[in-house]
Amino acid sequence: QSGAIKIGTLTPLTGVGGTYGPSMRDAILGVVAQVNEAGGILGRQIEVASEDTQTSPEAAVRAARKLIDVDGVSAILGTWASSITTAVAPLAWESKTMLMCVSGADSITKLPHQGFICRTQPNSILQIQVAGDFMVAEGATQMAWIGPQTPFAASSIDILEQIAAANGAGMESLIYEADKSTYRSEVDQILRGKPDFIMLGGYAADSTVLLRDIWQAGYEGKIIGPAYAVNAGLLDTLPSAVTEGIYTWEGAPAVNSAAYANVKAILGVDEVDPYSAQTYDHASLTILAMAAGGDSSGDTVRQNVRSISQGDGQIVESAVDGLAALAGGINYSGASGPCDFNEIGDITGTQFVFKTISGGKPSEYKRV
Amino acid sequence: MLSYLLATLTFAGVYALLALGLNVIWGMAGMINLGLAGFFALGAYASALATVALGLPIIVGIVIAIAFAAAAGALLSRLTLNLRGDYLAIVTLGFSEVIRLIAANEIWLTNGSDGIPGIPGPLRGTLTPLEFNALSCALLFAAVGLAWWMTERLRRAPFGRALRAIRDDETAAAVAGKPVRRYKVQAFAIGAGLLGLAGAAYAHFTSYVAPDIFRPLLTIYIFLALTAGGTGNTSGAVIGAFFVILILEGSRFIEPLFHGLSGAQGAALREIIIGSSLILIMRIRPQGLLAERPPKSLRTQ
Amino acid sequence: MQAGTITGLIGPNGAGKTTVFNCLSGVIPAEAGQITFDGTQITTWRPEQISQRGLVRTFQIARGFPRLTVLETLLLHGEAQPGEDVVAALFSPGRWRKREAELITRAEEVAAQLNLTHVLDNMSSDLSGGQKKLLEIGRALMGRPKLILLDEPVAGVNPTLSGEIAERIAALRETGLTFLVVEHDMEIVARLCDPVIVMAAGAKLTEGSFEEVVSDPRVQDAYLGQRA
Amino acid sequence: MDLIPQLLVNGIISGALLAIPAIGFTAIFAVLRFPNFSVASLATIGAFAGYAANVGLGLPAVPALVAAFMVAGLVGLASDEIALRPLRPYGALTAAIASIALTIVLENMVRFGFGNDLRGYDLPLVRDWRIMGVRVGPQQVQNLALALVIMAGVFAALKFSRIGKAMRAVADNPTLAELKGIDPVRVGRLTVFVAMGLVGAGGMLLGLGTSIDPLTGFRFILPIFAAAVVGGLGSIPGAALGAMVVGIGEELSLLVLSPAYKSAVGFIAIVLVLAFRPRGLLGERAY
Amino acid sequence: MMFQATDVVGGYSAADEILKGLTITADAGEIVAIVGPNGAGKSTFLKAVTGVLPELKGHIELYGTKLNGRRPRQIAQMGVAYVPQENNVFATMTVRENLEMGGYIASDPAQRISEMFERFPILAEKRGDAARTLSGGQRQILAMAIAMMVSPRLLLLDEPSAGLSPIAATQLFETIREIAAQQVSVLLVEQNAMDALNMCDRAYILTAGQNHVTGSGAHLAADPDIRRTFLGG
Ligand SMILES: Nc1ncnc2c1ncn2[C@@H]1O[C@H](COP(=O)(O)OP(=O)(O)OP(=O)(O)O)[C@@H](O)[C@H]1O
Ligand SMILES: Nc1ncnc2c1ncn2[C@@H]1O[C@H](COP(=O)(O)OP(=O)(O)OP(=O)(O)O)[C@@H](O)[C@H]1O
Ligand SMILES: [Mg+2]
Ligand SMILES: [Mg+2]
Repeated sequence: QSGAIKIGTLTPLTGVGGTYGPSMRDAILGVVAQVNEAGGILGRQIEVASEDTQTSPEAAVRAARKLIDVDGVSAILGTWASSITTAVAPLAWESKTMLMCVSGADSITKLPHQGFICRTQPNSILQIQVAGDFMVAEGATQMAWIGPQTPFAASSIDILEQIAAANGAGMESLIYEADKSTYRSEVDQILRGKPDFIMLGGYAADSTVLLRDIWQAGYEGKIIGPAYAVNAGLLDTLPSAVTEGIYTWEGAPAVNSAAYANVKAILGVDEVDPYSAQTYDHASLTILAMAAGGDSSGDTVRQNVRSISQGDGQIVESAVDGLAALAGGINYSGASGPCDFNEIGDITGTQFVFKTISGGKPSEYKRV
Repeated sequence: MLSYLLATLTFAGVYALLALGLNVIWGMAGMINLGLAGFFALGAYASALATVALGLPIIVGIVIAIAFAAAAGALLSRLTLNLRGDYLAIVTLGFSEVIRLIAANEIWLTNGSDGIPGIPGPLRGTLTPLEFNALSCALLFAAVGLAWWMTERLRRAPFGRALRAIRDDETAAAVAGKPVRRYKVQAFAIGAGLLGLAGAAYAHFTSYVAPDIFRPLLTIYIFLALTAGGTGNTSGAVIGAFFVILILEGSRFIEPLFHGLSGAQGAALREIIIGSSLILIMRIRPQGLLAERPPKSLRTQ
Repeated sequence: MQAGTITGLIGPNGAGKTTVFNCLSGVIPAEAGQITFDGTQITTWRPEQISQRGLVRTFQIARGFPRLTVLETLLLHGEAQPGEDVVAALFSPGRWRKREAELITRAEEVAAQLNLTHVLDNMSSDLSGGQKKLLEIGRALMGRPKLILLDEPVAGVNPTLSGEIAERIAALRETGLTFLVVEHDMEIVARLCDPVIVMAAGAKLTEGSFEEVVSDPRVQDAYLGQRA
Repeated sequence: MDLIPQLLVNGIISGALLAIPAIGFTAIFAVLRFPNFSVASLATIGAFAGYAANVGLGLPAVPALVAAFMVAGLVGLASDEIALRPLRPYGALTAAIASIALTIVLENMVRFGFGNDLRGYDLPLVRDWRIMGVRVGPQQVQNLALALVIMAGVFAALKFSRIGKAMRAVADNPTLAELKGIDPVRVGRLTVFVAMGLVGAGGMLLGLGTSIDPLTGFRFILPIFAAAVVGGLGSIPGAALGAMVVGIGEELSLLVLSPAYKSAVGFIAIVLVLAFRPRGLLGERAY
Repeated sequence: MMFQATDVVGGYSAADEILKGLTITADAGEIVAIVGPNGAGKSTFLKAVTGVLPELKGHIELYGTKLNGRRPRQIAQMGVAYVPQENNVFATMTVRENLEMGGYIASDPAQRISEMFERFPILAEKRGDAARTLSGGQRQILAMAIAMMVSPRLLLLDEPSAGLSPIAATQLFETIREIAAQQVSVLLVEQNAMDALNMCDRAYILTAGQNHVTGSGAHLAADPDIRRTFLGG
């Protein structure tokens, strides 16, 4: 085999997910550029083909077909919404292409994917469990969950209800319709239960509206939201009074790691979006797995992705470092965390980090 | 590459079915149905549930999908008989949004926003992906051919003439003795049946349905397809659908020619190309690639 | 109205003649009163039911179908076309083609009588003003109606042709058809209509033979002027 | 129920926000006789113009609003000249469909220039007032007042001014209007400019309460269209009334159904209104 | 000659030639009738004069200024008023607004509106009603009044008497004479041919887009051949 090795990015560049996709793609491009500069792998350069999911499963399937059949990519990286990952998944495993996603819906890794899917986003059950325990630990007595209908809305509510019941706290929930100009009435309704700790279940766009409405309604209790929703964009958009004291959580990015610093440099930002940290890892994992297997096929990535990311090998934090140390055995640990996968492709052993916002800036509060 | 072309042609086939369905409802009978995505969803979900949850054969699922969508179309048009033009448009648009909300929220039935994966496709798994795409493409072309034949036959018949009369002037058509209500319901049901068929075909081809698929963007593409192809012209509907797919897919290959664009810019550029090409084609051929012509009358034969 | 007559309906502009037609043909619902046609109550019927029953009308301000040709417009008004049924249209083309051929022959006859032969392939909105009025009459003639309501059939029609149309109407009356004609052309009314009803301000003013009504001074004042 | 007053207030507030772009939309329909769906992207463009004026140039809200009006008006006018006006002779639907393609183009021009990041205005935020147990936002009250003023202004202009009447004459019968010495092209341009300006200002007002991104307008095109239709297409007071119906209808829906079905209930309300008035609340009569 | 149209050729698309070389003239204050069978091209000719017809060759001039090639709006400003045969009112606007639009380029619209209300009492009665709700004849009167809102030099009337009651038609013809008396040239297309010939100074008979005969109205009305083929007896 000769010619460049092809990998594909399939992120949302337009549509609802458009806030996230561009920097997810840039993180992948950055990794590939670094590896190419260091001489590529298997004696070949790596080429990236990028397509846009348009945040539509229908468009994403067409785009994935193009990546697989025309560009001949051996891995598709960065699918975001769960419906898109699920739509693309059969194409991936049928054509033996690796698929790495940032979707959290529990159902994804239960698909019959034969190992061709792995994800860097902890599944939603785990995420909610951790956050729910945090809320109780921070003294929540009356909890509330408010968010749009998503694949993890129902399970989020279930889990919080269990946690609340186990700890003698109250719990209310409300599923709203996304893309509205205001959620005043929804906020009134959820506040009627007099919660002292609210969890947000949406993404950045609707969380912006929601937080503003909650603040205007005069709510004084605590709020927690996922870091991908309460992200730099949201904090930029809202006056700092509104976001003061809000908690965020995410699968712990290794904030002080070289990997994290590397993504910051690639993207030229101070605060890395969890999703972009994850796609940085997607690209690094793919490249290292290919190098380890000595072949550029999707099947090789599938077979080797675990051997380079877990075990007793030398800890490496970037693809370039990993390639250098490959011979002696490596354990890749990335910007989004240690990147250890179980047999169905879920990430394990994730640490979580909680932050609080003050003066419009997040700062680390606690790790679990 | 071949596999991609086959898959793309299959998608074009799905779009063509949608455009043909819309052509009956809007092109021939003049009812603006902005709820394409809703009927598409009904067909897709009906067939998916029939085959996945009930384990029925695919062909039965497809028949159920057509029947279900047609019945929904008949019912919706029955309820909106005295709405005209844009007033019907908003109701049908609302209908499709309601269908999407139901699909997302009634988890017990539709599995919610997780969607339904693993919908069987004909011989999927036994065939290689390439063979499967070839088979799907052939089957869809057969379906498109059949739908084309059927709607064209209707268009040329006095039935089609009555529909066009209703489209042009409902009162005058009624005074001419045409049972306007019955015609409208029939046309809507036939068109919706085709939309349902398209949905079922999509579900079995891609093996997955989820509420996100059925956003209004799809409806927009189909309206653009029919307008570009020629509203009221059966062949125009098919050609328009292929044309839109050509633009949607072709634009992927133009975008990389521009260097130094960010991800968002590249994607934006692609969509600008898509939108501009559609406007351009409408500017060049405002009546569509194939304009509607009255069917040749028997007199001249 | 008696079967087999040509009743004239005249009256000043705005008297309500066209409105009467609109009520009779079901285009606008009557607020009170009853309409009986051929022994049946049709007061609340829809327009298509009324015309299927045999009561057809023309429009004063011609309503063409912009994207139907003149021929198609005529064919559309032909009755008993099985191909208008969806099932027959799909599955028994032979049946409707046969009927279509008959209707085409009829349409060609009608068009010839109305001097429309050379514009049969025009879109029905691409006609001269008078041709549109003629097509209105053609539409009424294509069906097999029992009662035809004509709203100013010859306004804007060339006098020579008007005369021919009048003859044709008279001939049709002989075959048992009934007409109700609104017309401001007194020559035509005089030639054709008996009885003549005069309307003014939404009510019937008088009724009688043409000579009787035109000699009524109220009619002269309100309607005819010095021309009587 | 003590809930109802609060829901009504919330409904009026979101209705007022919808009213301004809905008036622009319906004004174009009134004169040019086609639904111009590019209002979606022009609302976005207005929001971004206001953002550029407010955050980029540091202007306060009102001048930023003027900037939103001007930029959206001019872009609306230019894009109409290039893409839509030549298509109008081929029918309302051709123009309407082209306007959808146009909205794809314009939205992506915004994306090309500004990217997908969320942005917010640099304006002070105030907590709500509580009046007799009902909560009202000062910002929202301002929007409501503004919507009312704009509505009255546009309505009066169309109804009574010479140019307003000329606009309606062109809408009614462009050939005859031209025969009477009216220039239909100029009248059309003026309409598009003012209407798209309103849409742009409306887009910025919507952005004030949310955050803006290239999809800002697209998110609201459905309720805007719905408002105009419920009120009766082409009727200015109708659009405002329709916006209220949609706004209030959606909020009151919380009494009966899960908020996840908010717009579904809104649509059922629309269907009900249209069942009794097939041409909308203040639309023309059917015959 | 104040109005002169020579060798006018034109149609609705480049392909069809409806007018095949028409020549029609009119002097100041002259009433010129144009009659002919349905579809002869009478209305098409008026559309050619007013600039509405898309395809046009030949020469049309008014007081020495060339008309063809100009927009309808400019032609109106040069003093040409026109009552079309169809779609001749603004259906959704009130009667009063219709008159205002008729006088869009008039210098004294308000005064003229009251004149019209005086002359046509039915319009005054219906001033607040939408034109769409008028009867056929009332519409026709309104269309005439719209045209009379300006003081034209050339007035084109396309079947103004169609749909009018006999008494209203008589009044209309009187009105036309009054207008002509103010040195306005009138081109009158009529199917009410006898009346038109009797009142006009000169008449043209058109067939199939061409001049058939021309002469004084009385002369043509008396010709038995013409009576039979064009005047119904
Ligand atoms: N759609 C309508 N809405 C309200 N009023 C109407 C409507 N149509 C007609 N009218 C009014 O009803 C009256 C009768 O009108 P109609 O059209 O029946 O008169 P007509 O006798 O046919 O007159 P003409 O001889 O001029 O055609 C008129 O005063 C007219 O203004
Ligand atoms: N919009 C149009 N497009 C194409 N052809 C047309 C159009 N309008 C009229 N015609 C054709 O042009 C010819 C002349 O029409 P025109 O309207 O000038 O006739 P006319 O002499 O005014 O007749 P009438 O007395 O019936 O009004 C007719 O044969 C007609 O069919
Ligand atoms: Mg009448
Ligand atoms: Mg004419």
